[in-house]
Amino acid sequence: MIYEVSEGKTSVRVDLQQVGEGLYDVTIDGRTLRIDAVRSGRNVYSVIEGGRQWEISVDENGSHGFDVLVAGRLFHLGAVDERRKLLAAAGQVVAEGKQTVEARMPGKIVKVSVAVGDAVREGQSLLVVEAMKMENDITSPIDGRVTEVAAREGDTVETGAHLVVVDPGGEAP
Amino acid sequence: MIYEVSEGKTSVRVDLQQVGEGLYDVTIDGRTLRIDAVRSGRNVYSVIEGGRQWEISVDENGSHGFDVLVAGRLFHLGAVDERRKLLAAAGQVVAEGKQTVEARMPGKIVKVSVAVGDAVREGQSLLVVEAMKMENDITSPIDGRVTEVAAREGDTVETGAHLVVVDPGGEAP
Amino acid sequence: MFKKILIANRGEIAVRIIRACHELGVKAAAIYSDVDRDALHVRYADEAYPCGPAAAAESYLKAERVVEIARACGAEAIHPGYGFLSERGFFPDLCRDAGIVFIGPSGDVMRTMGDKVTARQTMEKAGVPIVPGVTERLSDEAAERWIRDVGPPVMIKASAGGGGKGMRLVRDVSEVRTALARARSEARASFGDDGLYIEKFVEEPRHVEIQILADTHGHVIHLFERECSVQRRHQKVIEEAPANRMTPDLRARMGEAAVAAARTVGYVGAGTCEFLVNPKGEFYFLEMNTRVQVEHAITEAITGVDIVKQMIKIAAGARLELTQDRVGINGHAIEARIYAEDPESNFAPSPGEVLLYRVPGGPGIRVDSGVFAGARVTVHYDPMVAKLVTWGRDRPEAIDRMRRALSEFVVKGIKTSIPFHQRVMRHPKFLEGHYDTGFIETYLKDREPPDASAEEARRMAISLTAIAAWARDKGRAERAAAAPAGTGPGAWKAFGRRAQMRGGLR
Amino acid sequence: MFKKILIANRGEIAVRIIRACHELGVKAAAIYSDVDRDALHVRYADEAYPCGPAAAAESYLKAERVVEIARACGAEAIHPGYGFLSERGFFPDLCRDAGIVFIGPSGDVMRTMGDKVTARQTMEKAGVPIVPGVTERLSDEAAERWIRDVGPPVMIKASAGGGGKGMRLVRDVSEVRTALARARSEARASFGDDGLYIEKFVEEPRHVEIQILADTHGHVIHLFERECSVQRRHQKVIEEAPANRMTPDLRARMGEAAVAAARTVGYVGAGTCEFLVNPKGEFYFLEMNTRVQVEHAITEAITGVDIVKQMIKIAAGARLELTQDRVGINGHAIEARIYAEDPESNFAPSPGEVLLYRVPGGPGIRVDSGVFAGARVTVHYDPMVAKLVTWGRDRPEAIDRMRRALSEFVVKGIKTSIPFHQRVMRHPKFLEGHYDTGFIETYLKDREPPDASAEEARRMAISLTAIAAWARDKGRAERAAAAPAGTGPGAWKAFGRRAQMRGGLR
Repeated sequence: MIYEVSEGKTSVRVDLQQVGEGLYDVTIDGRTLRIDAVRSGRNVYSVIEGGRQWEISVDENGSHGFDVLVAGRLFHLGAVDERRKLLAAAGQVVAEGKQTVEARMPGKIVKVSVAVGDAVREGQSLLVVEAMKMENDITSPIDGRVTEVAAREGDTVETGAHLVVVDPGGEAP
Repeated sequence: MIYEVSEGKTSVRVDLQQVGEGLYDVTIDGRTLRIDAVRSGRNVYSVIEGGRQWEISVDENGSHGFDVLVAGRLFHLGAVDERRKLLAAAGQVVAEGKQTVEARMPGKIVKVSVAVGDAVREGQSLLVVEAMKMENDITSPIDGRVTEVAAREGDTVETGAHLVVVDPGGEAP
Repeated sequence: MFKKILIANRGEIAVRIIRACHELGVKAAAIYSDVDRDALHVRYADEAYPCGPAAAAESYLKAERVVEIARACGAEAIHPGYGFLSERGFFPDLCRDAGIVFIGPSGDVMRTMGDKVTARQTMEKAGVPIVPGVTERLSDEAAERWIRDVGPPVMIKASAGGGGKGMRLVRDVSEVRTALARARSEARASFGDDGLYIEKFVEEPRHVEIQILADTHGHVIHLFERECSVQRRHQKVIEEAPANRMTPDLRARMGEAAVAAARTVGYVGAGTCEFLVNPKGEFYFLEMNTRVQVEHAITEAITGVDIVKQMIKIAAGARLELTQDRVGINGHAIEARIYAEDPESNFAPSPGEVLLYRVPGGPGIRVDSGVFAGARVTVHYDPMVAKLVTWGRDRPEAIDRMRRALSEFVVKGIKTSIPFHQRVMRHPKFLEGHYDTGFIETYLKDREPPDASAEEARRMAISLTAIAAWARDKGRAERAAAAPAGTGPGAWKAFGRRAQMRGGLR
Repeated sequence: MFKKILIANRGEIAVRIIRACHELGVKAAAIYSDVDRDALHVRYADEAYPCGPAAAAESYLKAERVVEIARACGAEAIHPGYGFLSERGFFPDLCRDAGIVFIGPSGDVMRTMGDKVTARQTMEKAGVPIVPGVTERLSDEAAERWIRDVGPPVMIKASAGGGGKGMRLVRDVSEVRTALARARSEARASFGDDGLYIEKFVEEPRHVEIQILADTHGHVIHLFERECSVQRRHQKVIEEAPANRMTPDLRARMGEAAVAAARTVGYVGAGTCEFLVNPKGEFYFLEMNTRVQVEHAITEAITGVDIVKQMIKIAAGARLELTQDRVGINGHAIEARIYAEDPESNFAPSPGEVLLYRVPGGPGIRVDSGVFAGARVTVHYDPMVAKLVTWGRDRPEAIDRMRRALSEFVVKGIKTSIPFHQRVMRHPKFLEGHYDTGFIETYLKDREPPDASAEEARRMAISLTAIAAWARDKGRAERAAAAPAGTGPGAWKAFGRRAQMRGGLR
């Protein structure tokens, strides 16, 4: 089984072979690891590789994403098997085009700082969401122009709610 | 719903009415308690009755048995609804007749002290099972005569394995 | 001693107070909002009463209702914990009028200390050093003028504030207007009062606070200091006791100042005087917290004194059995606040169900949890889910234990700040103990530079991602395959059909 | 300091040692039998290696294999924990020959102290008081003769024994024969050696032991005493430090005796001298445990000394940084051993999967767990799943905290001794601190007399039983009802049939 595992923009080809109960040969850039991975409780694996033992927590995050916690370090990785690559590629195109800014958490919109047509810079505040008694700035992921504002002040929004769309097409001032 | 809840030889009639989500009216000897019982995790209930809060652990034990831990006190209770009472009654008869001594834990039989035909007294050692490096005496629940010995020294037995049958019929010496 | 105490709070501090009650043989009555019926503080309580809907303003902040519940269940005293009603001056009055003991100082003391402006004036009179600033409530114009005069950096604060809400640091005059606006809106949102005041900002400041205990018989002692300089957005994240770079002389002078402050206002109960200390060892009064602090546990660790039990005994009228010369510092303690938030995405709150919860153990470890496996973390309340405190014979041992304990701590279902704390415990500046309140902003803004061990970790992360993806896809495939097969409901149908066929053959 | 240590053990003590390694920055290598691949000590280790099948004799007791694993993975030292190979004299020799440091005393010391008979003789020479008895190995006949001469009560013990295995109390001459037979069979089973010896039984004895530390430079200190008089079948169940009814004078004399014992045999590492103390305050040497004790944690709690880290530092050749006058007793600590056993059915082992595991927290609590939610407790090893230690400024506070902590401790899936400990913490004799090793047999044999609170508890238990039975029956009914309904696989079939029908209509 071949998986394309990606971190941000970089990605690596991983060849995975199950060779026994909870036993895998994992090949990354031509180097093969024999991995003994047992999972108990909720996706907290005990992993033994070449004698070394790691306790590794793996959480699915979205359709192809995984949050992996290893030795106090958190990695956000994506994995698609080769048959799914085209799909993923398509996803990429979208990701590089218009950016739909979504709510990262449920909360109340206390301020909307932009309107349709506004030019915005990456990192510029688009709106402020209050959750858990804290005001959280939601910023623009890219330079561009606001093409849609779905959020209104006072709205209560759930995680994943579409708030603002920014189009890199319109050049920033 | 009427349940017959028993502790040892005594038992009490319990009238149970669900009056809401996790809310019950429980009537015992004519006294009715309004019980708010929420269960999270594995059968550890948070129970509120008349303002008092109890954390109560309930484990099924056999077909009609429950082990209930309340405020550091462990109760072994049985519950059958009235339709099942006849069944239970039948069970009672057996329970008061021949006693089948079963293994309380998995282990190895290191000694069998009785043979078929032996007269035994309540509490007398029938055999010794070793588990977790400890020798555990298995004693007779009643006075009577041994009518069957299923266990042999050296055997490894699982929980619930039949070991010895003692019949109260044969009068003790 | 009281027979029953009502705890007007939730989460880990409610659990903490229930524990104190149980150790004193006092019944603990909890209150719970609609979303907290199954919360840990309810499960640990002897009694529990509903107090309203999820929104705090409709439940935990409804003072009259809380007092009424206490009266109705026969509680002789109320412990407010921290946050919620704990520093509302009218609440102790309300309790007194209902004939219920409020575990804490009087309403008057709260009003004096609760309003930062009055507090500064009072401390000034008591001879406690304070930071230069404008004490009267200001219009935006007046504020801007003052800032132009004394010159930045200055700190804008909410008069009714606390816990960093409504606080803004202004390093350039151009930021003043927006800073004032945001500060006022936050102040209004958090305290229903948009009064602001302004102070000169102390450079390289360290946050050092003194814990005090005062009984109703005029005895006041201090339990030494805590350093709380590791802050994010003026929220304490990591605290330690004793403080770094502390001298016996400075400790004595700060202790005396805190005791003087308490005496001046006739303080009763446990309280904390917060100071800023600059590199020269000069200290300035910041504010007094007239309640138990989140970080009280590190003082308990180095003194052996149970502060919450002391609060209850004091409220019951007992004399302090402790004297200043009978308390001492034993070893070093560090607290890491575990928040339900995602350190990777700007510490955004991360509510959800706690699916797995494995706390660290062994020597020198204390965990105060507000959750358990199966508990829900909601967006309605403070995102702190646990406090992890480690103790050691010295600071290095306390840090070794913190690093060790964080690696054992497993929380699944919600994201937590555990990885952030692990990073702090690796940071040379923290290990040196040489840092100020700018620590996080200065050193932890950027991603950590990759090192060898990070690369090994990455390789394992990539491998496990492939394995997890494979397991998931395999699972899906098997479920799909299983569907047609003759198991469960399917089998019933199959049996039905066979029965019909047999019928047909008759 | 070592770079890597192999831990030749499992369960909570392996976890304890791993924690010490991590705090010292030393890599910890674990070994695991076939049934322990997913055990907690593996999950906490930096490295883990299989050591054989489930049976200890085939895995954790295979000395040569353990040493070979250590050599192969480059471990410079081996920590044996307690039990298993920890007191086998040949094991330190084996390590030495393989060029690996054994963390503990030499094989010779173990042989001297390990054989109770030789140990008694050695102590007698060192001037340490011992219990009258026969030191040479005895035939059944000789043993019976001696017992008839000195008269019962006498205690029969296994020469190679420990932890109460093979021990029998004889109060009447008629019991001698059976007692000897059972003792020999247990001794053979547990130690592969049926050598026995006999001692006069000390009336109203209290078990008090002294913890000592000895470095490789001739420095020997003691860390005061522990009382372990709460025993069942000569197995310690609850321990506390300091001991009850202890005087500074007695403490000093027992401490000196223990240090003398250690010096006499040239002891190195952490060790414990066990004594019996009678009501007159006379004490008799019992045995010396040449390893870390299960109950070492209560000494850590009152002294602040990390005994396991000290063992490692000593083995690495470090000088003790501690001196007798720099260690002191701070407060009081109690340990409750949580066993996987059913207190209601004669403490029968209760193996199984741990379904839920919620440990207590808050001030003065330490938990050393060997399990976690999802772990399996097997019949192959010691049934202890956790140690709960509480600390207080005095004994009453430690007891209050123990009672409080036990009420918070939730373990589901296996039965545990928690309810038993709760009963002990309610017992007036224990609260007085006036008890001896006969405590359990004397006071806890019979069921507890019912009281008012027990009646309330019973009413709730009955109610919840009805509710649980109802929920179970309801669940069954619903599952039965659900079966025919067209969901999941059923729906697929339905869809299939519709498709066919449409086809037929074309």
